[in-house]
Amino acid sequence: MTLTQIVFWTFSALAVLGAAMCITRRSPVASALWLVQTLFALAALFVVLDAQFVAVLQVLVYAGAIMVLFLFVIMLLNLGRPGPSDLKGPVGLAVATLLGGLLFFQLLRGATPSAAGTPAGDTMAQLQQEQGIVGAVARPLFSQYLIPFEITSVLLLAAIVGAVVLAKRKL
Amino acid sequence: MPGALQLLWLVPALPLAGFVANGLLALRRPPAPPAPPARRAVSIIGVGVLLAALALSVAIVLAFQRAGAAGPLVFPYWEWLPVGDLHVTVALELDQLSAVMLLVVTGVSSLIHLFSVGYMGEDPGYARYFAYLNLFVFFMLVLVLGASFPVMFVGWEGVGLCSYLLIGFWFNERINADAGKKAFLVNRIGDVGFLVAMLLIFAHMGSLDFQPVFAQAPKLLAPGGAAITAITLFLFLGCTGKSAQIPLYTWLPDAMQGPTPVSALIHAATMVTAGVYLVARCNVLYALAPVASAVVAGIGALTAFFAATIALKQWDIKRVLAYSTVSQLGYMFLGVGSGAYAAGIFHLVTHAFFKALLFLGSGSVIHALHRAYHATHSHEDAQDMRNMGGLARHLPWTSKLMWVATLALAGIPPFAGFFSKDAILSAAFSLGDVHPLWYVYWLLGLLAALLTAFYMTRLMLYTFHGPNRTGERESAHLHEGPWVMTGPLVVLGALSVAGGALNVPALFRGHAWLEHWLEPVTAVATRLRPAIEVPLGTEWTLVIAAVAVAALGIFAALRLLRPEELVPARLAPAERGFARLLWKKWYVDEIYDFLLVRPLVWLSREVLWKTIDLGLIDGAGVNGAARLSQVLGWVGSRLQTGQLGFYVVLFVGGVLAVLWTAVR
Amino acid sequence: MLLGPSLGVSAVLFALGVAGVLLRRNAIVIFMCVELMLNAANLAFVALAQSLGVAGQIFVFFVMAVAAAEAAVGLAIILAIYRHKQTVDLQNINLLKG
Amino acid sequence: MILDLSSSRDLLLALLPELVLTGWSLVLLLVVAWRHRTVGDLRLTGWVTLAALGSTAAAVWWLWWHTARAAPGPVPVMVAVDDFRFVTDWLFLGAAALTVLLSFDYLEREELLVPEYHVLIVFATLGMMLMGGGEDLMVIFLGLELLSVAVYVLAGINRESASGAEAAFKYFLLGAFASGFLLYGIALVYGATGTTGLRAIGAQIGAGGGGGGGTMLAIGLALLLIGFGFKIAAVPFHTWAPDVYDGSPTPVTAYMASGVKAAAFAALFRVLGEAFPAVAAWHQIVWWLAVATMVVGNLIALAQRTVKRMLAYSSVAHAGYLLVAVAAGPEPGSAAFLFYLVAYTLMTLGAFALLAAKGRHGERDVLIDDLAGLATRHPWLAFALAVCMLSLLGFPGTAGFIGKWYILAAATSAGQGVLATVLVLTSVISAGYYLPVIMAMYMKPEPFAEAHVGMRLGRLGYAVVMVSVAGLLFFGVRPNRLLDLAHTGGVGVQPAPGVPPAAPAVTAAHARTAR
Amino acid sequence: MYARWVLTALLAWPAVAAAAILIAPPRWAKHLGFAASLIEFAISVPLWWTFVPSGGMQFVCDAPWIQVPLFETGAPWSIRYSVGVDGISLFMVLLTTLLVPLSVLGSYSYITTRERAYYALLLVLTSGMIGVFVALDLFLFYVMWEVMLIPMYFIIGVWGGENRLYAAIKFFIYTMFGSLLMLVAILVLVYLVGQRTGVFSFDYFHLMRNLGGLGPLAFWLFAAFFLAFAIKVPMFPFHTWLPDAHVEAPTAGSVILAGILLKMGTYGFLRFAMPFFPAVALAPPVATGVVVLSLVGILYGGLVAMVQPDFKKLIAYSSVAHLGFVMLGIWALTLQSVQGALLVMINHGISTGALFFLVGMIYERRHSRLIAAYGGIARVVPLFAAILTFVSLSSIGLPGTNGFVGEFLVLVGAFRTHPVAAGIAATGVIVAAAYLLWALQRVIFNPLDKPENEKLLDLTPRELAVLLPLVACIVWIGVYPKPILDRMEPAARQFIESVRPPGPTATALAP
Repeated sequence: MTLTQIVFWTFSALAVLGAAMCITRRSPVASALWLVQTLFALAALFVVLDAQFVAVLQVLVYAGAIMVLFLFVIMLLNLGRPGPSDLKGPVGLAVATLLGGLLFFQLLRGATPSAAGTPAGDTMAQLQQEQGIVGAVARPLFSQYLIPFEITSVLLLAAIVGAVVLAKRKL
Repeated sequence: MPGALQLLWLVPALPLAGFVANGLLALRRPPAPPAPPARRAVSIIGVGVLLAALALSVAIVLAFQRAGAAGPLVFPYWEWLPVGDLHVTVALELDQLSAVMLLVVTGVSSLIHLFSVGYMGEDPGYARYFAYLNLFVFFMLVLVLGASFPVMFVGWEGVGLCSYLLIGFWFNERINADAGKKAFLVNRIGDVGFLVAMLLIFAHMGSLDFQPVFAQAPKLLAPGGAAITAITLFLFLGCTGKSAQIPLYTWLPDAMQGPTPVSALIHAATMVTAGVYLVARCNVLYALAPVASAVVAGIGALTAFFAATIALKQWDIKRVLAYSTVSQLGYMFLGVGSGAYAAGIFHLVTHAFFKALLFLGSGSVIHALHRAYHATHSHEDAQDMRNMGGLARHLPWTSKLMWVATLALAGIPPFAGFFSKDAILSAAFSLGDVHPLWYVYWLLGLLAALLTAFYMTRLMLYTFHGPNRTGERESAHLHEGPWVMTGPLVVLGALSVAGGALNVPALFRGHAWLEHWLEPVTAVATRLRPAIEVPLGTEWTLVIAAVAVAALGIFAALRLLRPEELVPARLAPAERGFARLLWKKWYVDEIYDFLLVRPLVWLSREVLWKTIDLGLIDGAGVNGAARLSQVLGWVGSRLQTGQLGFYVVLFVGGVLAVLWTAVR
Repeated sequence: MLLGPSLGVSAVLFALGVAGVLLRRNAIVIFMCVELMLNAANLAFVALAQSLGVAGQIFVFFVMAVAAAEAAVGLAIILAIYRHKQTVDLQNINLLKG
Repeated sequence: MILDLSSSRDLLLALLPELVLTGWSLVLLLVVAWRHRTVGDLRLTGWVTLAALGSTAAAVWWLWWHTARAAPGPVPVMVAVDDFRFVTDWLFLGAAALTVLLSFDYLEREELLVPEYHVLIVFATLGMMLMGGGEDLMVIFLGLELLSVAVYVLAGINRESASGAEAAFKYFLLGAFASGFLLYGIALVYGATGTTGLRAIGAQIGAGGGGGGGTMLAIGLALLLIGFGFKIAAVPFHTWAPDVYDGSPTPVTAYMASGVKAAAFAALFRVLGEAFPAVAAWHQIVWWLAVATMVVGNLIALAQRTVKRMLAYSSVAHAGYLLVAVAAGPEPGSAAFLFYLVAYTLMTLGAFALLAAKGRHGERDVLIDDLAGLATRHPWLAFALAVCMLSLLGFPGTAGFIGKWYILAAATSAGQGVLATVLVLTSVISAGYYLPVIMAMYMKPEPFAEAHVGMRLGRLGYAVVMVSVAGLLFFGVRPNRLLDLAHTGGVGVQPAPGVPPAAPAVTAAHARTAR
Repeated sequence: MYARWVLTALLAWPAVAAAAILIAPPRWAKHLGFAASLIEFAISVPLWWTFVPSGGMQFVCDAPWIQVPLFETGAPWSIRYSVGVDGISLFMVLLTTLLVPLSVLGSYSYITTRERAYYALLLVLTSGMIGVFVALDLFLFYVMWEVMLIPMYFIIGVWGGENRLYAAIKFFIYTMFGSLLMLVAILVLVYLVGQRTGVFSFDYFHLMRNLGGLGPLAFWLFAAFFLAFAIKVPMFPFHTWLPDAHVEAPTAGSVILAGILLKMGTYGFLRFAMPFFPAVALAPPVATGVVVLSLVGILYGGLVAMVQPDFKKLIAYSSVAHLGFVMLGIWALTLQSVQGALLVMINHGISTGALFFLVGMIYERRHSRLIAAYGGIARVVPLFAAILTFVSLSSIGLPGTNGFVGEFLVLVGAFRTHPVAAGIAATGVIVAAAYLLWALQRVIFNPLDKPENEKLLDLTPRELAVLLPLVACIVWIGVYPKPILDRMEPAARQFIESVRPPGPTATALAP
């Protein structure tokens, strides 16, 4: 087993563990923190998978911004204190396990690499060698994918407006 | 062609015009007691058109005779149902047979119209009555003159309609309305037979006109085959309805609810004989169908006997006559069934005379009683013989004339009935050689003659002789009706006496005029089915037997019955035993009611309507589907719990289903 | 190449996210589980991008933006519902039904 | 006009409508920033919004008039330049405009002095346009998110209303959940084909000999369908729709039922038509979704007593009818879909406009029986509502009938006889809830004298209703122009990777000369 | 000129007049309605003379309507405004234009609320009905078929009796259920024919020429048409909407329902279902089934009618029986039976229409349709009683009235191909007599034992004006139906030939 593989499996395990804990912890705060672990682990996996830039973003945007927002709201709503669990009862658990399990097997059938498409051109590693880690992503982002990129900006603007409309104390 | 013949259409048209005129008068408001001028107008129109029609008929028949046409004369007027190969033309036909019927119908009708002027004079529905009566004559004339089955069927059903209307003339009495409806319905059952027979005829012979059908029948249809037998039997089903034969006779006694002149005209003299006329008209067909003929004769004989038994124990004077009519119609069928078409028609004619006379006589009696009760404000039954007795003193003319009719009916020579009845019985007997069954028919006929003599004598005894049971005060008001009523009686009496002269057989050195007159009509049938000659001695024996039987009946009645022991109807004890069985008419009405009417109504209401229609189709099917949709919708809306958690479960379930479908 | 294992892990994470949504009643935690699902998708994108080209990585970039936008609006909505109900428990949010 | 999308001028031209609308959204934001206190401010933003929508429509018209088409080239096309996009754009803009018109009085009456409302409408419309025009799964996904984010907020725009908040909440949570599936589906499709461009995917699948991608593609496609199925409220992913429609302010509901659904369908058609014509798997899925949606939607609607919820379920049912058009194949289906959507938008908006006039505070409590006797009090309103109901029912003489008929024709010509039969049978069920509305208005007496006193429709509301009814009746009798338009629009999503790019232009030009 | 525009005028005029009524003052409504319908009648009358009884469509007017650009073929689906009449539809049109003015006149005192809407709807209904009978384009036919549903729905639902809402929605959904399936069948038909010929047209004659060889699909298509028409006829067991609709509808509604709407079903069989799918229609199981259902209709309808306590319901069920004769006649497929069926259609419209008028008139006086509420009223309303009796007799097929002519022809014709069935059907006339005479007895005969009936008023001149034309028709058709028979014969012949092309099997048709 190569080092890459060791790292991959380690962080995979951490990610799955975090996810599992996230969905089973009674306290929302605990769930959030376990989710953060998963996000970090994913960032590590991204690095392993030749996506260093995305990994950085993952840490910055997800773990840094989004999850903080979550925690902030949890605190704001005063949900951090121990209270009755929001987990569903045994029936809920059974349903969740069953459906989740079935879904997993279905997805697994689809997520087989043998079915994956043939590489279109260069692999990521080659691109990064040619254009650098950031450049490999940035160049297409601002040429080929300019339109989606701009849409993203409008999307964020809309989200801001929406959040303000909903959350502002007085309009 | 002589001019009078061209006016044949006018014969039915005159009564029709009378109907229209009187009908419009009848619809004027207010209907209650018509003013004398109006009544006079109605009488003039109603009777006038009939007298004109009679005169015209006589002229036409004379012209016909003078013309000496061998075949029938057909007068087409307009195409009625020209569809493809079906050509029904509105056409009238005059031949020897219809000429006889024409005269009988217009003649008897005229007399009875005249009688009605007196009898119905004070009825608020006077105009309506004459309208109906005129309409009846119109339809009856169409029936006898029609040149094809459909045209005849118009008259056939039309007379049924008029019978319905006239039976229920006093419609505000439930029993009258019931009787009318019953008459129509039972007639309709028979009419379906007629209808189906028409369908068969058209299917087999491609035409519905009399002439082609009768001309083609011997060629197209195998004698005694299934087709001809079916046709004739279905036709006869029609006859049993119209002419009140077993099993459809039950309406006729009930029909006595109508005004008495109506009973005389429709339910004795004309309409009910339509069946006989039909069989005689279709003599070719019946001659081809021996089995059917035997059935006709058998039913006739049986009816003759059966109805006579019932007549023995009836108290209502008109009901006695009604059953007597049924019985005599049976005779006629026995005659035509035996192949003696002329004899059947002969009896039809004589019967029209004496039975009309009997009915009108009874009408005269009822009229008298009715007036008497009316004068004293009593509410007794004016038709129950137990309320009569000794009326000969008050109604001498009526009494005498009715005796004449009774003797004619009983078959006492030389009255009309003797000749016609004798001809029928000997025709039936003569066929005994072919099959012994005919002897049975003959015997039944003979027994019926015995019973006829008995019940008629009983009727006369109870009505006109012995003590009067009408009541002390009422008897003072009993007297003969006006001349318009007695006049027709006299005429009919004369005809009852002399009617036999129409067809005095060779046995009595007569010329059998009617038989010869009808020969052109019956020629083919006679050829197909030659009459069997009976030895002279046998013939005489038969005559003597018949007369003896009739005399025996009269004698027995005179000896056995005790008019002086009767008590008025309201005091009379209930009948018991066999008498009750007869009085209740063998319970046939009740049996029909129990076996047919009630089950059918029950089936329709409870099963077909409430269970199948409302319950199954509408309830379970239509509304059930609607309700099922609503219930499903309600269940579905219960699934919309508002709980997001549940929605997610549904969602994921859907996801799994979709994925499973995608990669099966 | 770790494509197969990566896709497997992403499937696990996605299923876990869905299971979490199924299992929880707290709106915020459910939303976190949704984020988990998005991340699972991201993992798949990245893993696929390794051999298929840069589009996958760019997609991840956009998904992050979407997640941020959704988080902003979503949390505002959760605040709004909390203002009305004083709870974010799904069980108690069933005014609309039927 | 052939646009070379690799040159930025042409790219800007191709994106002209979107750019115009975005620009107006910024203007609007500025206006809102300065003027957001009074009713007058609200009206101002409303008119500005209408101007924005109108000028965008004009921009679309400009492109359409010049038969703008994208030149074939190496550059992956992100936004399609074809008639399908233009027609759907008009549809979205029209729905938005009618919604805005409807909102003037409504917002004032409900005292919702939130001018951002209009901004959000504009953003949502922009998202729709991107969905209808997106040639790349990325664009479609982002458009969908833009639309969703705006509409989540619109649903809960009434902050005083608990039901509004709950509607937004449910919509958001389930919407985000569904987005996850959609995204994962995109990932798998990307994995299977190596691209996210629709035409490229189609080409890739075609090149792969049909079976290309196999399971991964199938699962990915299935997940895509689930994501879209959620947006169009296909059973069993419909559960949000009744609740959200019920809880949202009525104009927003109208907008959701018409515009949002239209956008999702447009994207679905484009995806299926351009990317997956060669994949058989979706036929069966769509078939079942259509049947389930028609049956469940109609049946549950039958059990509703309030008008709003009834209309919500009826909207689910209509999604089922549109799914029949999808099942008929993108080729005949998209034309039928375009026509039907026009009719459906008109009748839905008309019905909701009248509901908004009748109710108060979210209109959630207006029972069908509350309309009793409306015909005697307000004959014209009753007539309008009756026309809308008959059109929803698909009754001849209304555009709803022509639309339904077109779908049926598409389905039968695609050999989907059973589906057509299910459609008509469920339509019969739908008579069971549309007719009671008419019945209440015309055949029941007013429950009490003042039953309809408060009912008032502003001038602009009247305009909406009049436009709707007039459109429904006109297109019910003379649908010719609209049918042509729908047809040329439908040509846009035909699966023809091998067809030279000039071909559609010729068809469109031909169609235009025919006019 | 007349020939080209008359049908269009007949279609458009009522709609225009309806619009005029809606904006005119309410108190003019009924007079305007009557005038408009009389003008409609006047427009239609010359059809009688100008019609050439030689078969084929006449007064044809044809114009393009909708072109649907479809689909992969590129050939558009063409929908045309195409109208015309032949010997079958001519009389349906004339019957419509005759009954409508009478219905309007008969509603004068019955309708007291929302008169404008009522008369406008009645006129719109007229347009729809005419449209159904003259349409030669299946799309147009379908549109008209459904269009007349709405006015009828309103007429029942707004001006009907107590249970009107239920009856109205039942009527609507029942009809729609069948007709929508028919729509699908029409589309499939057009598509299949279009695929074969390259012309996607709803044109009747185009479809007629190019049908055939549909294989097993033909059965399902026929079934869809059959269901739509059988519901409308109505055939047992699809008849249960009828009693409710008839009973709850106002008088004019009942008259038009019975007089014209039911004929649309049988007309559909004659025009579409049978000529399109002769092989299916004449396949032994189908033909036997239809004949059996017709017989069931005749007997069952009659027996159920017999026990109805409600006069209108009785007439409604009697319609089931009468239409059974029509179906039998159509399926028997001989010249006599088909012409008989056509005549029964006309006769039923006249006689049953008159019966409904009469019941409506007495209902206006006493506000009860229950037979038990009456009795003996012939004494107080002799004119009413006379006409009721006369019309009843025509309804039970008394010779000399129109009823007999039709039924007799049906039986004669049917007997050649289905002798047993014809024999059984003949017994239907007994049942008919039973239910009508029994009802008649309980209404106008029997003792006058209800004091509230003693003051009933007899028919007014207006009511007489409504009834007398019908009475005249009853006599006329009963006595001299030749002009009608002549005009319909070529069309009937053509119908038979289109279903069963002349050949060795058609010997029964020989003139």
